Amino acid sequence: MKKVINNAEQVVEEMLQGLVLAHPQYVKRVAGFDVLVRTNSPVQGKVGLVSGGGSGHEPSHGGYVGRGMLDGAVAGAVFTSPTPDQIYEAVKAVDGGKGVLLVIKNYTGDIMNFEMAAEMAAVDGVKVAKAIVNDDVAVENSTWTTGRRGIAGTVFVHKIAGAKAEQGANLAEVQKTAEKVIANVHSMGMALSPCTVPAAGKTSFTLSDNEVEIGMGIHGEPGTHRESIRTADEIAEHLLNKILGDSELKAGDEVAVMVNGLGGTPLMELYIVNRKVAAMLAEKNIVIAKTYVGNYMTSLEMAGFSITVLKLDSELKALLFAPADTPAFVQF
Amino acid sequence: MKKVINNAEQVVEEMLQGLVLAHPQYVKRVAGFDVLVRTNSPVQGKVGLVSGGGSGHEPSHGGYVGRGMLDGAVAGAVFTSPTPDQIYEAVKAVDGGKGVLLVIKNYTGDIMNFEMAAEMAAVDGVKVAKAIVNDDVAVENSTWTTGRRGIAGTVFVHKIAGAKAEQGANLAEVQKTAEKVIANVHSMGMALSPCTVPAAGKTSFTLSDNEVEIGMGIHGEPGTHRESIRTADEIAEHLLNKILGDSELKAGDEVAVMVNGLGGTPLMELYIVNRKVAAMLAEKNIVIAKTYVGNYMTSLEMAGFSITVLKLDSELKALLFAPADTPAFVQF
Amino acid sequence: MANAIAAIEALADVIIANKEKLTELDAAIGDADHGINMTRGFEAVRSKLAAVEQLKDIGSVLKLVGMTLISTVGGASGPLYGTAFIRAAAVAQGKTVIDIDMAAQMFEAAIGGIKDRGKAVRGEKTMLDALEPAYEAFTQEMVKGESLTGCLTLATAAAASGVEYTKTIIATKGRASYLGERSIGHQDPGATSSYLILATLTAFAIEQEV
Amino acid sequence: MANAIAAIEALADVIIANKEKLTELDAAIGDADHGINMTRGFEAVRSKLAAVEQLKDIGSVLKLVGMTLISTVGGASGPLYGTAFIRAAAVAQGKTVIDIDMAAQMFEAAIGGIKDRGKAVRGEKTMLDALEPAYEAFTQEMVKGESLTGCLTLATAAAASGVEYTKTIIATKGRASYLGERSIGHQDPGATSSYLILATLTAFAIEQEV
Ligand SMILES: Nc1ncnc2c1ncn2[C@@H]1O[C@H](COP(=O)(O)OP(=O)(O)O)[C@@H](O)[C@H]1O
Ligand SMILES: Nc1ncnc2c1ncn2[C@@H]1O[C@H](COP(=O)(O)OP(=O)(O)O)[C@@H](O)[C@H]1O
Ligand SMILES: [Mg+2]
Ligand SMILES: [Mg+2]
Ligand SMILES: [Mg+2]
Ligand SMILES: [Mg+2]
Repeated sequence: MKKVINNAEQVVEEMLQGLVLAHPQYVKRVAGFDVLVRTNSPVQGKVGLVSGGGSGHEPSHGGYVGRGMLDGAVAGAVFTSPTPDQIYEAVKAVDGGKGVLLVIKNYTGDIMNFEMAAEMAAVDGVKVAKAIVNDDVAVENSTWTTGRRGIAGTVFVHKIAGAKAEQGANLAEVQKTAEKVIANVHSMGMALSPCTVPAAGKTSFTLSDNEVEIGMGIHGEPGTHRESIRTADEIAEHLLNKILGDSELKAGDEVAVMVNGLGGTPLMELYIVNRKVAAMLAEKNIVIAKTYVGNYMTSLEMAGFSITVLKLDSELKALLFAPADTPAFVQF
Repeated sequence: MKKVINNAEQVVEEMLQGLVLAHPQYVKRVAGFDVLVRTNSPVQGKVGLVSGGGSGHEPSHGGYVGRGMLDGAVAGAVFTSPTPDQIYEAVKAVDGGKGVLLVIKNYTGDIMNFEMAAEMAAVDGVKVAKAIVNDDVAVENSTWTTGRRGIAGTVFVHKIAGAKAEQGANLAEVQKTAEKVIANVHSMGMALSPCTVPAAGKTSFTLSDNEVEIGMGIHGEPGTHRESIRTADEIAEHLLNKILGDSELKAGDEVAVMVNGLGGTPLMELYIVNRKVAAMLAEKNIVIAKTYVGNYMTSLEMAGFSITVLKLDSELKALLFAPADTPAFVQF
Repeated sequence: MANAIAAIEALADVIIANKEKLTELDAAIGDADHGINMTRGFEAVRSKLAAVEQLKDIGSVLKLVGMTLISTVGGASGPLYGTAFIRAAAVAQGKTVIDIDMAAQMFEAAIGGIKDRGKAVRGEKTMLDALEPAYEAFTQEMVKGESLTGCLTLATAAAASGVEYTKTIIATKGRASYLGERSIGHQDPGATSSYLILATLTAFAIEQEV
Repeated sequence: MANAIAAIEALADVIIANKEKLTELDAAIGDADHGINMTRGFEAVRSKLAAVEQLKDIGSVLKLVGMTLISTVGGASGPLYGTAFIRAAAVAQGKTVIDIDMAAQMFEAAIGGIKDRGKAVRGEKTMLDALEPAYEAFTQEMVKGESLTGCLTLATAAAASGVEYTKTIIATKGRASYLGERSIGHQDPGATSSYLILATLTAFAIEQEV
């Protein structure tokens, strides 16, 4: 393991310190907790948005705290859901009287910990609602499984529900908007190489020199299968076809696209992927309203990427285009 | 070599296509050339800013084309300076009558190619000025060498000279501002792992499991020396001390900081580095006016980072804080 | 309380000693952190117990363990084990010794907590596949009149078989469920930590007897 | 013109055949692209020459080569070799055969172009360390009355020694200069490509003679 760190046990703490030192205009720390909130939290009269999860997905989630997106982000240990007490502190710190929406990625651990926090906050009289993101089409959705995982599509939930909250909508409305995003967002990823959780000191899996993992999760969880590496166009086509097969997109629909790097992939490769994605969507007469290419939901230094397609209606589109000002997501 | 590409010979072409498809609101292609310019180029009555260099440094340089930064970016082959004809096309495409500033990183090849382009443009009667960035303190500056390399500090030149041009300054003024940035910006980097130029198919150097390269250039050029990996704090201290030794910073001075990832480094690690950088500057009573943490000037998938410190005066500070709206650099 | 605390310390020792093993099991079908998570939790438990002046009953000890696990482990196992200890604590409230009936009640309450929280049933490749057969073995022996240590010994054996059984089934809960068929052949990390906990408590009880 | 074109084609063959080798030399002290750059350039030259209908003189051929290298090679070597060919083209304008005097003038002009553009002098670990001794050997033999092929042969030998010499010196120009002392022991890629060009032209001239 070769990493620029001081101590594997301290990576989250030191990262949070470094983040606050870098962006004091955006975020402050809730003292004693691994929680970042907007400098002006709680914003009175606005629904608060709290998200979080294991660390290692930077800029998710602390990078999205700011105007037009999140009010608070909770950082768990690397790839491990944060604990209820931490989430509870975030909820209390951002509640401006209109309640708090928890944006949760659909993992057993995340759900249990966020639910326990919600129960704790409810005891204090804070209105709490939940939105569970499950955009990863790699995992089959069946009543017999935990359901689909939440991956990069979560960023669209933050953006759009965040914009809704910023407009002064109430908790139910913000939740409804988040759920509309969730119903319309689909993603799938792949990996070229694993990553190393600092505390583990070694990679959780290995891939041979010409092997890739299709359907890779963002915590090093294995995907649907391994195969020999193919061209960027073939891989993009495979992922996008899976996504399109699961969404009900038709000619004339408008979408937002995200080509998300997992941390170790050069931007050059992400743009090469985007070229194919744009071409395939154009061929189907699906209109791309906006494209994001970059590292939005990462897996430490893993090489690989995911594609996310969000079907837009006029409400979602307007909210997606609304301004946002956070450390990692700025938009006029 | 495991990469998400179609064809090693086509990576620049396909990347440019993917970039334009992703950001049509910001950039358009100069037909037939590897040149991206603002959609509204040439901006009449504004000095044009053109930069460029080898590809593989994304989001440099195409990602910085937009309001408040560059007017045009020229993409060479990976890690290879673009050719004069390409640069010449960029100059012609962005000249709005007030002349064009070329922002050049100090490499023999870049300088020669940009100079030839400047000569060609001068024949056409376009006023062209140059600013040569040489921020890398790893390389000793002596009359017997090519001089210092241009690395991540270049982004500050784009930002600040870009803001100056946006304000309507004339060519000499924009050049003077760029040169002021150059005189006040210092950087140094290190690498944990090499990268692979697609056309080469293999890494240009290797590092053993616990070895790092200090003073690494952004094209895989060797740095000052190799050593066993140390803690993030120790590495950051070494680089920052070199930088501080070369700049004339004193207590009370204001600076901008950039902790730049080389492409394969998790954001988590960059923030851990920033924590140390901020602490060291605070200890010396040097005031950090603004910090940027992320992948600004990369070397494909290389793991490693650089630190850049820019000494600000009131002019540079105001220009740094001015809004910018480009694919990879957005600031209110 | 010395006994209860010593038992928890024994648990902590075993979990921490098995950090690598549990993490490796999780690497195969999850996200390679189960041992790390549990170790973080039990290290916190260890220092909390050392710091707390006087715990007046077994309930207080177990509640402290549960709260500490909840606030330090994270992931799926944190809320699950945390809830289990807190439910067991409720049974042991005010108690300073554990008899066999109470042990059975605590065991049942703990499993109930895991099921309430995780909404899993046996056969889904989770800790329940170790714990439920263990509980059944325990009560089966108990009605036959076995001693506490005897019941625990057979419960531990059943948990061990349960762990083996997890190798043969598809995961349908937790992170391993994303793997579908590919989860077959791999042993569940949570079932393994459950077995370790039970085995340690059993060994501890036997030691106390002699 | 067939001859001039055939000579350029021979150059292209050799450069392309040495792509890996030149790139490896550049990996040690530069950015691992010299062979890639030169190959990209000479592949373009090859297809340009094939496409152009009728080039009326040697000057036109060399100008096309120079322009093509400038617009396709990039890096340091593109402007340098490009300028060299364009300067040589100026000497050969309107000419359809090359005599020894013209060859010397072309050689001198080419080196002059490289020096104007790159502002390097001999001893800085660049292509000049192959080309300048080669030019000196050429003129030295020429005044002695040697034939063109004789002069070229000795020039090539001098270039080869020049390449060897680059191993012993510190680079002070180009990307290798960042290395300082660490550049010692490594052979300069640009000097190597210069040697290859010269050696190929020499072999070509000898072949024409027989
Ligand atoms: N719904 C559930 N009910 C019971 N146990 C579960 C459930 N989900 C997961 N587990 C257990 O948790 C273990 C994984 O714990 P851990 O790795 O610490 O958390 P995470 O999966 O969040 O990384 C699994 O091996 C499994 O035994
Ligand atoms: N100023 C200069 N004058 C003459 N030759 C030079 C100069 N700078 C570099 N070179 C030559 O160029 C070669 C490198 O070419 P190449 O690798 O294609 O370009 P780059 O260094 O831009 O990657 C060096 O080996 C050296 O011989
Ligand atoms: Mg986990
Ligand atoms: Mg180069
Ligand atoms: Mg796990
Ligand atoms: Mg080179």
